Amino acid sequence: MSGLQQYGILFGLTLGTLGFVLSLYALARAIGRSRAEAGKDVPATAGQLSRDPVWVRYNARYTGYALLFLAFDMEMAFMYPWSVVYREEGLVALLDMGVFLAILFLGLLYGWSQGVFRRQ
Amino acid sequence: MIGARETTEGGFFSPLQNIISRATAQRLSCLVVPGPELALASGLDLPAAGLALAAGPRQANVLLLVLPLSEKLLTAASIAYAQMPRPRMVLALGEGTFSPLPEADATGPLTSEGLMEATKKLRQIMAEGIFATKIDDYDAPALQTRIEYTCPMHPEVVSDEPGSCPKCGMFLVPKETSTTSDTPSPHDHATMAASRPAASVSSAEFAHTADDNVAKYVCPMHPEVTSDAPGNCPKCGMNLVKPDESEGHGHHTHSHSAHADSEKTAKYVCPMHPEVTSNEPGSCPKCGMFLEEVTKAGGEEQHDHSSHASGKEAAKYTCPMHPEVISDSPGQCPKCGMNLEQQTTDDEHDGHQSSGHDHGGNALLDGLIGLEPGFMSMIEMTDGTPRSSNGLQMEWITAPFGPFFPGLPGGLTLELELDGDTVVEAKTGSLTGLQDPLKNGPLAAADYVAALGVQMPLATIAYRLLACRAIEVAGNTFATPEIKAIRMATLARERIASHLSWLSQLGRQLGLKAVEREAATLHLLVHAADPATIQALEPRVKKLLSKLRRTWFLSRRLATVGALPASAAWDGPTSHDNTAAGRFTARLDEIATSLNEIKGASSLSAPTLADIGTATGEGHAEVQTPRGLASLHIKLESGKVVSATLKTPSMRHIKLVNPLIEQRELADALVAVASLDLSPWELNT
Amino acid sequence: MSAVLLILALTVGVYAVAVLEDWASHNRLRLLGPVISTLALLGQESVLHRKNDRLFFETAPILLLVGALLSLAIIPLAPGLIVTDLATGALFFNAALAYVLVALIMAGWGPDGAYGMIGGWRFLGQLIAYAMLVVMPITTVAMRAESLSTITIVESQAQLWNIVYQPLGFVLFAIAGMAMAFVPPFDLPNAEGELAGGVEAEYTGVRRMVFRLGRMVLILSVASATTVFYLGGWLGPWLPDWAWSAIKILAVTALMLAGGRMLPRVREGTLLAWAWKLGIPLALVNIFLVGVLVLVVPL
Amino acid sequence: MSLQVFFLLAFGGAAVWFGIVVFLTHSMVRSALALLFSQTAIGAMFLVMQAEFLGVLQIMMMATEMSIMAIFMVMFMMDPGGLGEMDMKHQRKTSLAAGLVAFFGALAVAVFADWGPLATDIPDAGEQVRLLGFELLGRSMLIFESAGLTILTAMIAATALAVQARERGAKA
Repeated sequence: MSGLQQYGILFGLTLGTLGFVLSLYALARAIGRSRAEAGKDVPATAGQLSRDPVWVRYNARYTGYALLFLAFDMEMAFMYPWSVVYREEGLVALLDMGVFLAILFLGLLYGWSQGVFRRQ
Repeated sequence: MIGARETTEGGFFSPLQNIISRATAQRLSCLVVPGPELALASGLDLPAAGLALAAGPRQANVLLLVLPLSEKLLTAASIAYAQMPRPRMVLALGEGTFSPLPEADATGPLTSEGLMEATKKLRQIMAEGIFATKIDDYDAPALQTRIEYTCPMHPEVVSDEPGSCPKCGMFLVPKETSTTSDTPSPHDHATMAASRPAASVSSAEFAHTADDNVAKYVCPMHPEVTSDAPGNCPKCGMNLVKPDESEGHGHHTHSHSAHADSEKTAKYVCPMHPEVTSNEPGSCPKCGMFLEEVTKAGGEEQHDHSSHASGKEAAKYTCPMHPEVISDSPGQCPKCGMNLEQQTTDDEHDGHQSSGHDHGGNALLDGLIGLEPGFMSMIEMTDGTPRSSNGLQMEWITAPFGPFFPGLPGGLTLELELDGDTVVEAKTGSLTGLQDPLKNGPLAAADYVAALGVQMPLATIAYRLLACRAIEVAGNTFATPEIKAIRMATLARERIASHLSWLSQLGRQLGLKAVEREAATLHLLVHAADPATIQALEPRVKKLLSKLRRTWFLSRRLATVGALPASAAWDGPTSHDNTAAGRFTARLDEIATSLNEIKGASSLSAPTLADIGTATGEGHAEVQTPRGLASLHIKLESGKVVSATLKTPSMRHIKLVNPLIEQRELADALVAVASLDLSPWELNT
Repeated sequence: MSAVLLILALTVGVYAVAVLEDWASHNRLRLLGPVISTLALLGQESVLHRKNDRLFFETAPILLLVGALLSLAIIPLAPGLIVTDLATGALFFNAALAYVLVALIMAGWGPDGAYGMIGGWRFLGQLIAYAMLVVMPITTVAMRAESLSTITIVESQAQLWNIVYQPLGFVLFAIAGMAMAFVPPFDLPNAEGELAGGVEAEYTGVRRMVFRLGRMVLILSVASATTVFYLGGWLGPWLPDWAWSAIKILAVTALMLAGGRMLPRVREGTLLAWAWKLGIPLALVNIFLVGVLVLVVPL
Repeated sequence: MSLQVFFLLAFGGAAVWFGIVVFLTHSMVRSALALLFSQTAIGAMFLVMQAEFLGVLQIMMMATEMSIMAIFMVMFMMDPGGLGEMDMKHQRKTSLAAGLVAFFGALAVAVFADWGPLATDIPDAGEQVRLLGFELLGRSMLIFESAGLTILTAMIAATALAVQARERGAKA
């Protein structure tokens, strides 16, 4: 099976799932309609109506981790091709990647020493 | 069935609907009002009846009312009921009214058998069909809304009518709020209070404008789109605006130059309606707010206006958000309503930068890529927003965690101010608090004991005992040692039951399903059992205790939470370290010691009052309830209780909530609150 | 033919996961449970909110289901019994499941409710904690197999399963996988006791059903990937290939779901700290160890 | 072949459309996720062009990274929910000019560059990854290692930023 056929299957799987879900929705709608009523269409909060928008500036406390994560995510892009040819390349690959990972680990240690790894 | 779903008549799908009805009858998921712990205390075995506990109203299809309920709880229950998706049912157990809620689909006595019977009936009704062709909408006073207007940038600016924000000049956006004051709104601020009394004035004003101009709202882009009510344009989706604020620049210039004449003498101006000016102090005819004296800056602005009206300079004005909006005159942007800003030359621009806005590197950025000054002015808008502990300016949200929040006792309201996932502060309260049993006059001593017991469903024995002791002291009558022993053993049983109920709730909060279930089962077995049964159950209880003690991960999870200072007014179960973990182990220890206390007892029964006759006097008593020390001071007059002062542990402990949860992660904050084991029934509403 | 078999396997698998999940949370094995629940949800209203982000609200459950299903497409149940044998299968598994995060953010943001929004952003923090612990062990598996194709990965374990060859990687991957499927104790985004359902809180009726379905497929997918990467996939004596796959996948699912019952929910700060201060250094050590092992003991 | 071109155009169109949506919407999260799906569509284009590793990598990394961008946008932009319906377009003329210059530049490169002969037998996806691996460990090793150093620099810069923000907070 060629690559393109495989991607075709995956694309078909996506469309098929979409069709499946939409037909479920159609079935549910045919069974009975939803009734619009006061209070029902407000987000539920445990016995109180909370009509205020919550879409405000959200203080995520993991930004320090997030920044380091981006660097590690980038680095993983190089790891995949490396891992596939690792056995063939042998020691060269080990040393090469050893240096690469050591550099990254330095970054991790630096971040750690500066206290990035805690909730900001 | 009251909460049936809507369907069409004689549908093709009716066979499927029948199957679905029968399946729904097998999947009952209930929201307990006030909370599962009360169902437990009443001896209701929900899992045995096939009722699952729902996390919130959306997941529930049965609203289980454990009656009687306070009015505030019923209001909250009516909101929860309205938010439940159909099909939904009401199951009422016990005696009492539940007025804003629809009539119950099934009722029964507040016993395990009553629950079984009523659930069976519910299943029958559901299996017969959850679909109906004609259904009634549910409405309750708490669901009524009115529209108020608020600034998207400054949520504290709230007005009863559309207009623009006095802080940034943007159009206020319509927002729904509750008409009743029962549901607390976080924006109960001075502005609102100030604008409210003038509602009648403003509606008169409205009527007046309506005479002149039938359409009150038009789309700034499509003048042909008009509407009586605020809303969105069907063509472009923009917010409709009031015509006098959007009819275009020509009109605007005109009105402004007209104002310029009057401004020369104007000294007072309305903060919400800049066009309202007066020579004398007073209130605004539009919104009723007090007119403010024109400040120096405002004066300068008006000077600008008048100089513009005289046409000396051809300065251009532009909207900071919509640069395509360019006008010859100051005013507001037709798109968003913000005040137009004068387009500046470079010199003036620098002046703007140096005028005291210290925004870090913005000046640098500005110089480098020449961002418009308007863009940077967004930062000025954040000046009023709170600063988080990490120095960032964020907006906080107020989220209610209660009265029916899983993992917290039902009836307790915890309104958390959240900065992201972190708690800034809490407002606590109870919807089902103390009521004075003596509000209808003096009560006979025995009736007072019963009334106090009923009021405290989570610690009936302890409060009955407290009342008995206080009255007996007042009447100078004392119980025999045998009765005293029975009382203490019964109190010990209640302590075990109460702590087991607390464990079950903690298990629910932390996602420990096994603990939640086992503790609840044991509670049901213990809470009304005789000494022999408890003796037989002892190995099972001990097994749970030792399992919990050995769970290293659990004690670690609790150890970092809820550390109380030694000076804190805490008198609940405590061990050497007063953290959540310490209170947790202390409760486990208390269960073990209470088991021993029961061992010698011959029988267990709820405390009853010794015969005090028609004694007169004063008495004071204290009882170590499962939650801490409660005290009662009582005045007897010829065998009747005329006044009583009750102090409950939760009253003291609720003050510890705020210091425990400030700047904690939400997860920790909730554990900290749970570790205090507050009872909403012991609090003032 | 194989397409029919695969759809059948998927159906049975998801059904089994649903039964197991019910067992883990209610301690009762109800074989008809999922059917009844499905019908009941079909009969429930699906509430829509005013003034929400309708697009996000509608997309989220579908995206969750699509992402989870696509990640299952590279799982081989037996030689030849696979949807697509992508040459970058192990990578594609990750790529598809990355959209679970997007779906949860959408689901949380969509209804404009506090519980959901916190849940959605929490899951982003959770991903920052677990993502590296998923991909780093996958590279060590690929080092041994010299390929990212899942079939080759299974075949590479013919002599010795990876759970024995690189146990450290297995432990990291299994824990991170649980966090990825947000099963307890990692159910931060949809915690019941903390957020009253979180990202799931506003879904009712048929939309909730699709959301739950996506969740089940996700759990199945993570369990299958653990089987394929570490437990030798279909490899095993006596029984037919597909039976071994089924047994292993269901056993892993049951262990994943049962394990969470005994543990209190992890706090996000703790999760992040443990993942970065212990997990990632261990994962780097694992890469180095396996690197040496592959060169010294080429099994 | 024509089907391949069709899907290439379709995904390309989707990428451009999502890119436009970034600026049409008022909500920061919608904007960030529109960029995410734009990047996903580019990943799909790679797949259509039979560059499987690149495509899958793009699809995977952009999902997490754009989500992180979304949280930063929600943290630092005003009114992330777009309730005030403010405009996302700033400095229209400058940006339009810059966009046009970039577009025509890219177009010129596409048209005038010598792309060499059309590849007829594309190595299969597994082979592509292997070739990439050999390239990384052979000819491009220096580039690879300097990429490591670049990432280290980025990490240190990120750490400095995060620490600075916290110190500001401590002062405030």
